[in-house]
Amino acid sequence: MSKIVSLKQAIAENLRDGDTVAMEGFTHLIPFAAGHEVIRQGRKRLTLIRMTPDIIYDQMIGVGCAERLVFSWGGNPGVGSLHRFRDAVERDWPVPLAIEEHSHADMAARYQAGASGLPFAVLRGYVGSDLPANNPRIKTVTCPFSGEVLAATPAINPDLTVIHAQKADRQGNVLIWGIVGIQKEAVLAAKRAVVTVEEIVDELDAPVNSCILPHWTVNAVCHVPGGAHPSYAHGYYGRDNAFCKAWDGIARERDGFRAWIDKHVLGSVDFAAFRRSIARG
Amino acid sequence: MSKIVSLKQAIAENLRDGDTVAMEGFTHLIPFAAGHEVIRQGRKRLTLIRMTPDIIYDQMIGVGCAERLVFSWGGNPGVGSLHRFRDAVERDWPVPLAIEEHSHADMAARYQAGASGLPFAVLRGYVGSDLPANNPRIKTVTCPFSGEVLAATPAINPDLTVIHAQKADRQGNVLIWGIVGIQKEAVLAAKRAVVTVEEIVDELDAPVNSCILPHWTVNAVCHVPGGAHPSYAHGYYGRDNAFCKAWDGIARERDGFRAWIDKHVLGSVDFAAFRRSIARG
Amino acid sequence: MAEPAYTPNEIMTVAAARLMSNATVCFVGIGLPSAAANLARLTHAPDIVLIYESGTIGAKPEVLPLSIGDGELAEYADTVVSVPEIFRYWLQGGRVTVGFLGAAQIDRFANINTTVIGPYAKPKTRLPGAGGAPEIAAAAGEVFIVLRQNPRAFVDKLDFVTSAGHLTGGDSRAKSGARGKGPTVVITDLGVLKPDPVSKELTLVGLHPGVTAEQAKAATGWKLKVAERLEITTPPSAQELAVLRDLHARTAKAHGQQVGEG
Amino acid sequence: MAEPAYTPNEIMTVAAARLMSNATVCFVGIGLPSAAANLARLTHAPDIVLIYESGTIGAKPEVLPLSIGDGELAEYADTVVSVPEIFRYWLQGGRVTVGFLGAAQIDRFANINTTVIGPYAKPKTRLPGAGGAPEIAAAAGEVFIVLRQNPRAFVDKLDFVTSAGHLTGGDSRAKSGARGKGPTVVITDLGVLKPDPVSKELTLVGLHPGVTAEQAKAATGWKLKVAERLEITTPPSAQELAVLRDLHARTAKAHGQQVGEG
Repeated sequence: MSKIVSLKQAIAENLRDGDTVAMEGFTHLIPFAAGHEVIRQGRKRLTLIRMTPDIIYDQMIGVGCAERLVFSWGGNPGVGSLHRFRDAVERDWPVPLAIEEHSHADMAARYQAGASGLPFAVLRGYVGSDLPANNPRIKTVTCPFSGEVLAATPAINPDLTVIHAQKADRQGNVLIWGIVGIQKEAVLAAKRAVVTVEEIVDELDAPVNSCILPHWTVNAVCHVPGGAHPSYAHGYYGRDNAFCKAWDGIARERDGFRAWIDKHVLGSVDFAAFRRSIARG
Repeated sequence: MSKIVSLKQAIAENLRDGDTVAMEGFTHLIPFAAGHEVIRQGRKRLTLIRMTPDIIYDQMIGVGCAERLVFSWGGNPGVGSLHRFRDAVERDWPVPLAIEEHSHADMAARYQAGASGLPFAVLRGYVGSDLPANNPRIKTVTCPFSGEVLAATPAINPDLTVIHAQKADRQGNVLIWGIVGIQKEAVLAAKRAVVTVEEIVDELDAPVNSCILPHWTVNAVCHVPGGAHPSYAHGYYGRDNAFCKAWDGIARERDGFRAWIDKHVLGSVDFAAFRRSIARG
Repeated sequence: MAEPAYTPNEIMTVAAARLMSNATVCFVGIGLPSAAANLARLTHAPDIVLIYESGTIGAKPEVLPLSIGDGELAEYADTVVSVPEIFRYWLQGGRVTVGFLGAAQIDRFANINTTVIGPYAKPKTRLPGAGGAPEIAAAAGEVFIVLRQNPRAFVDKLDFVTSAGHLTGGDSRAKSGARGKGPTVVITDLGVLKPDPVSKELTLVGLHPGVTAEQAKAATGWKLKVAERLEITTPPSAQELAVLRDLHARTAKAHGQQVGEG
Repeated sequence: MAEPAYTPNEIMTVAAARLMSNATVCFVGIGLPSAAANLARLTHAPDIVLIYESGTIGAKPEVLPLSIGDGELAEYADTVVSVPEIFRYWLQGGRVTVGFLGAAQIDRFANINTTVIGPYAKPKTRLPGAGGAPEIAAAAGEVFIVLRQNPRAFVDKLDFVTSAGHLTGGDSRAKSGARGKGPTVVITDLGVLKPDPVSKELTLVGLHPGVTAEQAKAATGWKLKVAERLEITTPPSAQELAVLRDLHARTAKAHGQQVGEG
């Protein structure tokens, strides 16, 4: 009963229409391959959670996978806006996208609360900000010792978290290093977890205090080399800035976007085929 | 203006009578040398904080350094009771010792809150326990979303935290590995921090996601090889179980304890001299 | 083959070890629980995940740790995290299937005292205190308790409730906000006790070979309920005993010297 | 030696960099703040500690990161921690002396909007959102803001307050529960603004060489207060310009290709 399965199987078994799903990665190790598989399997009405939604969420929103986005910063880092995200928010295309908006510190605290089995997180947050007035999920709590009033927000416990990592061993133990972001918390907060990895090895050879997700915390591990492209995998490959810049043009108009998705994502059987498809242009 | 100073100077400059001090270490890397220096400098009326007070706190309590102990488990691990601690609690010798008692999960959460700039910590704690009824610093807080009632306890922010670590570089950046315990949080929660280390090196050669305390988070770094003896330093030396067992006899009677302290601790100019003194017997 | 001879401690440890499976994620207390959990790992449950509160996850000690933070635990662990993380993400986060505890005193509802004998403000005997136990008892999927049975340990009324078992019995635990099932079994040197399904009062359900129900009653500070059918523990196998004695021998040898070196 | 020629962006970056010292622990926003903070590190403040919200502490990037989580930041950092830790222990914990932010819009009290243009429920333009800014603005010892000055950015009324500056001025920030001093200086491509000590309204206190107060007023969407004495920015030195241009050249070269490889 190996945990190591195909990405197709992992998504089919762990994600249903209407689920709440976090596909996390903080610039580093973004699970692009998994996002494409979600698009290919045609999931709908998802609530997408991510601190920093970028190109892969732009794609999923653009094809209509999502009805809601929970986030704290949305953009194409270093490039500009996410056109599909803006089109959904500003003009309801292809379907309306409700948004629930927090700050980074809050989202991080919410994942921590979720991983910690707590119903809410406490932070010194949002002082003077208009965000709480526009988000009923930002409340306050009073310190029973000092009387200070602090921000309180509900724990995040996704139905599914998907991340990309560098290595797993054959049992399915996962090692992440470099910018580890919020991935460990996102996995531990989730009901189910799928991890794509650059390589599967006999021994992780991890330093003693590394960021490890033991096999019994994840439901499926999928071997998808390059699965974070166009983001990067520390120790494996750098970010494809050219693609990130090109995305701005691809996503700007609805027709061009749809044609690109049809040709490269839906027209490819898996991520390796997608990579060959975009290489051909 | 080097941070690297003698332990004598570090304690003299950073600890005053009446201070609240945490000397942390979770079996591993217990700052014994620093505790002896506090005894030698004759500090009084301290509030001692530690999750797992053991032999070094037994010594500090036995000589009358402390008026209060904040803790969650007190004992000589694998050996038995702390006789000086019990004598102080049960019979007020040499001075009365007030105790403030929590659980490990709570103490860890309190240090985290302290390091996080929060006034209190929230945990699912103490269900059905008599501890809250005996400790006014354990209260409750209600989740503003679910209505659940959870335990709330005040942040710990010691005047001084002292830890022992494996390595520092010449700037005073500190690296800890193995069982890292609560040391990072204890340092970051404190107003001032002193770190004793096994060695001072040109380069830390730390893995990217190591437990590091940057030099600007500590006030003094002291080179004290063997400074965790009789506890252990992963990668350097093992625990001296013979000493831990012998302590039970040394500490059992007041006179024997005092004679031992006078001869070996007060009779030694520093920890290296102490080590030679106990080796002579 | 003749049955091997064994001590009461040995059969207690073996019986406790047998409760563990390869799917168990066990938050291990030091002492008897640690011996039993490691015996399970070295016999029928090689894939058991042992978590110690010092932050070691998937610990595989060669010898039994003398303390909860021995270097031995870190050396062969799958990963070592900080103490706040072990309590937040792993225990409170609901990842632990079995909390394995010892106790100084226990009552008929499997509540545990590790704090004081006598009044809290002026104790007759000051015990080590709570450690991780209150939250292990509340958050683990279920709790196994192992301790020697005698009237000083099995008391009619605890001087102090450190960690919740079934509180005042019946549905009192379910109503308390504790998430796990609480203590489901108590293993002693005499036999096995389990909470009654309804009243939650500990009931003698098993005896080790050669022990009588009368002996168990005499070792209990309250009027011990006894099940109609008492299961007799299968004696330790030669292999179980050999592995356990080997483990203890290695441990004694190692702890005579320094331990923990990395 | 003739004064070197420089662009408005360059003098803005140089002027911002000069605010940093070797004792600064700077929580760095991406873009202009990152360029200025790294220029400081590569010139007069080699020991400055740069923290990026991706978890990199003591980052020493060879080229400017395109994003807040470039591998470049991790590669030469003193340590890399998780995102929750960077916000909890390092920012909220009060370890950051300077929060260095950009902005889409700013008002006279240095409040910042990075959320929407137009109504929140039906925005004309959806901006990226808050990111780390609300808590950086509240928790850092003080806040430096760098952005280009024009009437679309310097507005009379923000469509949305994402991150607090001096709120409604006067003592409103002090009463708000924010712990840091808030914005103490705004550097633009035209000059330097600081909050009035009492009213907290941003006041033009400095101009870059060749820029007039009238130009600054015209670039501001409210009636800009101007200090009696205006300091003229010392032009960028040849060394400052050389280092900055080198940095930008290295960055452009690197980002034309893949970045982040470890």
